[in-house]
Amino acid sequence: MTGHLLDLCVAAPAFAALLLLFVPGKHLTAVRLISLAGALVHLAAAIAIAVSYNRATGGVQMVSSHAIVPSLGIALTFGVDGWGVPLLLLTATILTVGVFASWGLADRARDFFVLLLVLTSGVAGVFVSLDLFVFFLAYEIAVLPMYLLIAIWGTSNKVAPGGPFKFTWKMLDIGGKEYAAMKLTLMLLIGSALILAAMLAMYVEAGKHSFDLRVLGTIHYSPFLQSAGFIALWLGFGSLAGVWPFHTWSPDGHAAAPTAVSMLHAGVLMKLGAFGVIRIGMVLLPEGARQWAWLVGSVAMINIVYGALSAMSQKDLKYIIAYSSVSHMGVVMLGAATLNINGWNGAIFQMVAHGLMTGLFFALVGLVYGRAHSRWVPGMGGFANAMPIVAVCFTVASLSSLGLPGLAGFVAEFLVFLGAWQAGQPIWALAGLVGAFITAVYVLRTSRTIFWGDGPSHDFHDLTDAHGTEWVALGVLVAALIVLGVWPRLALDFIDVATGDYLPAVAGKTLEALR
Amino acid sequence: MSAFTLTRVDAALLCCAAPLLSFLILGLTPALRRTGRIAGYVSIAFAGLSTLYAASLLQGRMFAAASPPDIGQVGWLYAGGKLVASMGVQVDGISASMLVVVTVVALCVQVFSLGYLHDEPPAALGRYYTWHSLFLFSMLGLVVAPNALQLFLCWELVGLASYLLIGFYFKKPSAGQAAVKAFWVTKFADIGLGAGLLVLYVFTGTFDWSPQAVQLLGATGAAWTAGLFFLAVMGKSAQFPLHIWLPDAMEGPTPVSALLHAATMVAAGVYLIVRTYPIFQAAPGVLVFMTFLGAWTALFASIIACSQNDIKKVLAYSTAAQLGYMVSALGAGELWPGYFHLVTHAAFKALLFLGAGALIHAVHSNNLQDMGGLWPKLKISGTAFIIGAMALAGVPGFAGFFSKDAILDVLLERHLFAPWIALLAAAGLTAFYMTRVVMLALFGKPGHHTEHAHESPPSMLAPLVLLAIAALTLGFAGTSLATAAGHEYAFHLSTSGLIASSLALLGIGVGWLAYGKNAFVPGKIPAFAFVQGIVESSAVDRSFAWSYRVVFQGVSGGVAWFDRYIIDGFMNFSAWLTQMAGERLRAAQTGRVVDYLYAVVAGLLLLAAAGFWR
Amino acid sequence: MIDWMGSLQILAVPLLLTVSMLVLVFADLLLPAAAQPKGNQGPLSFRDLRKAQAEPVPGVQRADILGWIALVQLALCLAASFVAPQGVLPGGSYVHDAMAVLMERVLLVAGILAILGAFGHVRQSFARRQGEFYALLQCSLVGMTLLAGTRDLLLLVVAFELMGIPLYVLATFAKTDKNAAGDATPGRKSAEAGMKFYLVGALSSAITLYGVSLLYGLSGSTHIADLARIPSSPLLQVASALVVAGFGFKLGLAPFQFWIPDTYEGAPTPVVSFFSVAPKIAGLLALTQILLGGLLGHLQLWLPGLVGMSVVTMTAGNLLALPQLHLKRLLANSGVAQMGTMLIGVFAAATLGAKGHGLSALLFYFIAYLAANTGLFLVIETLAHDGSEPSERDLIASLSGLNRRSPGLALAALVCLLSLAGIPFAVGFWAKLYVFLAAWEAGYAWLVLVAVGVSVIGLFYYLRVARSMYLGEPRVTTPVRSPLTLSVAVTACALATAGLGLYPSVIVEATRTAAAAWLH
Amino acid sequence: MPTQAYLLLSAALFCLGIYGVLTRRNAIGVLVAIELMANAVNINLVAFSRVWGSLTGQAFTLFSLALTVSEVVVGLAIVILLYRAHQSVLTDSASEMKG
Amino acid sequence: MAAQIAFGLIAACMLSAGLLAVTSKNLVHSVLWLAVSLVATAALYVTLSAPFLAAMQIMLYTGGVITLMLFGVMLTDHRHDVGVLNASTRRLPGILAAGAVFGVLASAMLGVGMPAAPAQFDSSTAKLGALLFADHLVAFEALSVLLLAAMLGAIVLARRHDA
Repeated sequence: MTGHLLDLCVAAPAFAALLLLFVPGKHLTAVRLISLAGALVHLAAAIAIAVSYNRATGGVQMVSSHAIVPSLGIALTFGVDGWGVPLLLLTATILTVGVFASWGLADRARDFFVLLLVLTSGVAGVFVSLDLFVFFLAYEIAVLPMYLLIAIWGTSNKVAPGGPFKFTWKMLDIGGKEYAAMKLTLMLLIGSALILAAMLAMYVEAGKHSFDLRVLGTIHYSPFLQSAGFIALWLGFGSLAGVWPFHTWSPDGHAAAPTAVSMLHAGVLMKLGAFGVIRIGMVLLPEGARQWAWLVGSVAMINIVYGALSAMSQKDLKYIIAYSSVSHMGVVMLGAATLNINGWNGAIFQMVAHGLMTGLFFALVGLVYGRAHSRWVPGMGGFANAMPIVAVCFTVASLSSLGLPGLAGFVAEFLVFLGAWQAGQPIWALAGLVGAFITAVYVLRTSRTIFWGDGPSHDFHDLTDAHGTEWVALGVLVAALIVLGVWPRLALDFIDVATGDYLPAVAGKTLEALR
Repeated sequence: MSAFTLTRVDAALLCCAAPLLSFLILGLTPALRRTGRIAGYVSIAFAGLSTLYAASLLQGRMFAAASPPDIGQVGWLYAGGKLVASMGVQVDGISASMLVVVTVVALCVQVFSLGYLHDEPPAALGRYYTWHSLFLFSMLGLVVAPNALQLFLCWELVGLASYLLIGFYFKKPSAGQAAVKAFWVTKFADIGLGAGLLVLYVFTGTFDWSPQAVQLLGATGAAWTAGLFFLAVMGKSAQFPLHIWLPDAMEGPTPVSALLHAATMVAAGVYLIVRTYPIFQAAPGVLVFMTFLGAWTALFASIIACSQNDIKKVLAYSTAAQLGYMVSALGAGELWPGYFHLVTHAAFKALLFLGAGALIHAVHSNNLQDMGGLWPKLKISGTAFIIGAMALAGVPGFAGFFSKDAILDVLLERHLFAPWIALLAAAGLTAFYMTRVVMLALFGKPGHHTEHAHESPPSMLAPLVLLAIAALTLGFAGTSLATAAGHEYAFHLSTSGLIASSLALLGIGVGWLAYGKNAFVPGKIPAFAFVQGIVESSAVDRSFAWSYRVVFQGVSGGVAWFDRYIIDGFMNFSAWLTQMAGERLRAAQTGRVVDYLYAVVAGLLLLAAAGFWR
Repeated sequence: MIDWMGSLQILAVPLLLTVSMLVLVFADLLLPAAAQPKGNQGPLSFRDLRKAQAEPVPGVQRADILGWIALVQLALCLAASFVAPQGVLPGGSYVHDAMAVLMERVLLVAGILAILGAFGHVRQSFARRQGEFYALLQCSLVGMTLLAGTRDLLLLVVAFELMGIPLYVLATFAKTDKNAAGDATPGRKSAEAGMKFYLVGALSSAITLYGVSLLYGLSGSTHIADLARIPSSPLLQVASALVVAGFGFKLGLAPFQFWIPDTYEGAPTPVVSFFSVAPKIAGLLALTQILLGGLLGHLQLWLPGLVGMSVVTMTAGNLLALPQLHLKRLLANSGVAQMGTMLIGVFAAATLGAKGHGLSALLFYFIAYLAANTGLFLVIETLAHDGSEPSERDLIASLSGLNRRSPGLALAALVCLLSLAGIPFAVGFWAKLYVFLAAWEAGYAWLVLVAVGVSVIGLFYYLRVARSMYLGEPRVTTPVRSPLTLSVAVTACALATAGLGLYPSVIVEATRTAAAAWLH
Repeated sequence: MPTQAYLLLSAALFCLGIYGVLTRRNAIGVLVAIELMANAVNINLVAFSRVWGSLTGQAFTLFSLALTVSEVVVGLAIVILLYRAHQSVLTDSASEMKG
Repeated sequence: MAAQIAFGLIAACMLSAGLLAVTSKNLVHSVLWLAVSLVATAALYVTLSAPFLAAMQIMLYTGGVITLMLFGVMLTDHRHDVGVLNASTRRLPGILAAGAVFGVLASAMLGVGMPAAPAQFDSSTAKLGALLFADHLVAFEALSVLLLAAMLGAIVLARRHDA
């Protein structure tokens, strides 16, 4: 019975999308309900997977396999490990919440939900696929719909021309939603090209005619491949994870994207990148990972501080959150670079925590933007009087983002910094702590500017508080953040199992020594 | 033991759980919360429950001083199946006594608030009590923390509560700024605590402060850990130069100032040192630094307090100064005096703030100039305030006298003369400025604000009375408290005690001359004016503001510019370059077939040449 | 004693095609005038055509009878390819092996798609010449099917020309344009397209022939297999350069590719959909025959030049496609880039031979390219039928808002675009991957990196087209009307692209069998 | 005669053809030049036929002749069409499509 | 010796006619010079013991191609009586390109050793026919299809009054 849970989990959104194709776009209610049903089935399957996963035995469970191209050793192999469980749950949560958050969308809603659901299937596929090739396929499926999602339903921003490359402004329509969508897609696909190259190299050198991760994981690759392949995978997946300096799609992309898309993208998709670096890059190429850990960690350090500093100077609400994502993804990558248990646990936990947190952020930004028709932070003020629930939720998200204990963000960041210090890199940990402080500076300032004070001014007429489905969306995320912050073992117990499975080989030490 | 007897761990858990429950109930039922007063009653009820449990615990410890602490904990974080961190409670003399202090003050403040905030809209009042419950829970969690990690967790949560309560009047821009400033400064300092925890874990593999852990730390580890922890203490306990948030925090309602920014939360820094004292003791360099910094803070803050016109600001600076006393004492190498001062200070400073609250309530102004001549109208509150002031000033017999005496004594004992002198000076100044406040507020010329002043309602008076009794009696309870905590303390009149008391009396006398008798105007004394001038220039505040504006915003602005126009610009440039290459290459496609034929021949030649050059 | 029957059976498909062609020509002659389209008494005015177009269901019409005959004939040939035995022709000039069979089918499918796509165009633009049109198409197919199995230089050259010459004619087939007033004028663009195509082609075929003549002179035999006997010499090097250069024209390798955009722009779209794929496939196959079947021992003579050419081709094709606003020019240049990528498969096969996947990857790429490229050109054709303004015909702008007008058509176009861009779950991705995999195995990692790198440029312009379809504002909101046959062809292409993308193993196995047969 | 002589002769003719193709502006002139190139091919084939003492080369030449002829036929038809459309047979006259 | 002289004469004739064909300013002259070159080639075939080919060369080329080309000239340019303009442009690049190709070809050709031609060479037309219709039958048939296609194509393109 559990054998097909993964299939169900991956296929449910895609199936819902398929169903939607046969529903006339003008039947909005039907479209919404089908999307919701898809999301809920997805969520239910994810919960069922979490329940049936046996933490005592660990490892990869519920494996099922169907050959796609036998002669090349490509098979649709699914299996879930301890990392997959919380990440699937995250995906399902964000999707469900995203559907709620987009409930009011009326412009080409059907197309929107189709793409959203397909994208989610891709995301889930990445988390459970045991075949490198399918992993890559699913990865692409998760990335590509983003182009249309942003380009159609996005919003354009104004970016003032300037700097030494001012002359490029005329040609590129910088700041437009199509510019953002194109930039995002191109940069991520350049990353995919690198991934593809590394993938081919590993497949060929393994010579096993198989893309099975379990098979590829047993191969001892040559030093060159370990080294170059890891760099390729790091940069390739890293471009999605917002690794500096390939993060520049992120602010523009997130700022342009519609609410649910930002939620999914920052909440889940960016995690795919980091997950890829760890699950593929590090696990398959351990020597490369050890060789380059210093670089990964140092760049992650830059990410954290640089992202936070950039966020500080932004005036556009979405840009602030987008840069904060860049900063927080740095925490994930930092955790990955530590190559120790706490660091890795923290990295995966941060994926979940940041997913929930940034999902909440973008949901709120969408709410505020939808009501205030502005994202210009300095122009806002006193919104808490009109929308107290939103204010409270925003505060919760802010606090999680700055790593306040009791919220999920703290656990993740703490574990990562602990891991960093344990890895003999106190500078990384200190940079992380400083980053958390800078985060505190800008999120609190932002939250104060928007919500506190007397107001709202007369420019904002129809500020109303969250209601109905929005309330559900916010509530779920806030609750998840708090529950995971208070009792992290809900996720950590799963994560820890998988870390224990994969890490010893990567770190080149026994689990005993790693403890 | 009957079946109904709780273990001490259970009692401690219940003690913490009561406010948590209150927080959850209020937080999750908006309907209840928005009733305001009823929400207040709920919160008070649970705080009362907490107080009972705390009292029972203290009572229990009194008779089990020698027994090891009662610890109960559950695993919270694991790595590779191994425990990394746990959560739980540790009940020993220190935590039990601190529990009582916290719960009692909190209960007093919550009751007081019912009267003080009766004009607030019900929804705001409900919110107020919700945050209060959250604070109480966090603070209790901090107090009973069995390891440094839980302490840190709760440490941050009390910071959050402080942020929320300072920003209670969130429509006031200054309140918002003060809340955010408080959070920023303490968060900055908390980098130290976070990093210190990491060091602690990396060296010892636990977050415990047990002697074994200290041994594992070694001298270096202990120095790092203690140093980093102390950074956090400087933030939370408002030590120079991170004290800047505390005066601003007075934007919160006065009861909040009493509870958080005087009696309990700010003392958390000192409490941290007390709890992790073994580590600090292993780091002598840090201890010396603490002594001097604490003394300097005490002196500095006392000087500033002399010239403040806002009654709460006077008290705020005085709080910073008193915390300086505690820090300095702990730096001297003995635990008990500092902790003792913490306990007594909690009582009399809460009393002072609540008393100040009563005064403010009466005149609807914080400004000393607006008060004056209140004594006839507010006999009870005034008495309470005066008792608090005398306790603070260190008038013999009052609580502050005993603890301050112990501190000075220990400094002298350790031959730390410079801090000792600074603290003596501060003691004199304290007496002076408290006299000033009392004279100006209670006995001065009545102003128009005072006309309609009237005595506070019983809900405000009761806490005042209770705390006044504590401020009068706590000094004498020192011995039993110390016994409960496993320390030794007996009062004896020492040299420094005598000097301090005489200085206090001198300060009172000068203050009375200046403000009671108007015998002279302190502002006209050149030395005083000079110091006042320096202080009022608020150099510390302004240098922080400057570094925020110039360094922080400047750097972040630069980074943002760099990101947008250099990094992103470069990405755009690559796209531009590619497109331009396409455009340029297009020119080769002339449309004339002859050129295409040339291309064919050229291609042929190239292919042929490729072989020749091989 | 020659086994005539056996030979005829082996040659069944080309023969049947020849017969079909003849039948078609005669049918054209003998068909009663009534069956000819209405306007056959002199030039057909475009006003009549508009009326004809306004008919509600543009389905089967009597006027299309020749087209249907041609279609049925091709279908029969396709069926014949399933029964025609494999074997070697006496003398060994033609081998009907698994690869030839596979390629025959691919080419026939290309022909069928072209005819399906051409119905409307034929009726609209050259109704009176439709017999010749289909016959020439079939002539070209005869040449292509022969090329698929030829092992003889002589036959190869003849088949190559047989494939090419009808295409010159077809490219020039649109003898009339419609001017602003709707009157017929001499077709300027088509003539220009034909002229460019022809002149470059004639020069190239002279070059090829010269090279082949040298090859013959060096080996003394026209058998491709005998080329292996030639000792290495500068003349052999020059000869192979001449041959490669000549084929470079047909394949559109840089710098022989300049005619392509101009010709595609000017030629009738259904024709372009055919000759942008089929001759390239057949040509590359023939080149592969020569290089791998004959000159494999002299790898070092031709490989470096060809590798360099493939790099230049991929780069130039992508860069040139980047600024295009004209869809056909865009696709022309993107096709150039695709050919550069396909060449990589040849290198892999050359280096690893039967041990690698090179050849089967190449075959797979052919099929993927056929489905996607034809599909896109037919979408362009569909839109041209929709009465779009002549000024914006075939421009990217004409796709604007297609998704709102005809979501199905837009989806089909999107699928094909994604396939060409090499995006997962479209067959083009598998094709690229397969080729890259083979090349990587053969040690061409750097080439793969280059190919992957420049293909990113490709994404930009493919996405621009997608953008126009999905984001642009439609000029009119009515659904696109198109002849049924055209819709069928587009649907088939899109379904194949998507379907094979989802389940590529069928084709992968087929190509592996075919490649294995060829490599022994 | 050494074989090289024939080869050089054909090469010379071939290059004359290339020269013509590259310099002629009249489409028919270009065709003329291409004929020269085709002729060079034939010379090669016949000479090699003689060298190898086999008739295959001659047979090849026949095919080559026919190919050339059919190419010219189509070519001239295209030129005529070009003339009709552009009122000129100069190759440069038809250069509307570019870029 | 006679063979050398004959070859020399024929080659000189062929090349000079070829040169004139690609340089002559009059298109008609150009075509006629081409004819001369082709006839010279036919003569060369005779010396290479390919008399049948020589005949075919004259018939197909001079009879067919040249005539066609003249027709083409006449059909396309009515403005001048006989002197059809056939200017050459960009001569220097043309010379350079052609010269380079010649250089490559010649150096390659001189660098390769070819077997000497056998003294005897039986080149009967009958054998040629047998070769054509046995070994190269498929190609021959394909050629016939090609010729048909070319014819069809030429007609369909050149025919005037149809849409």
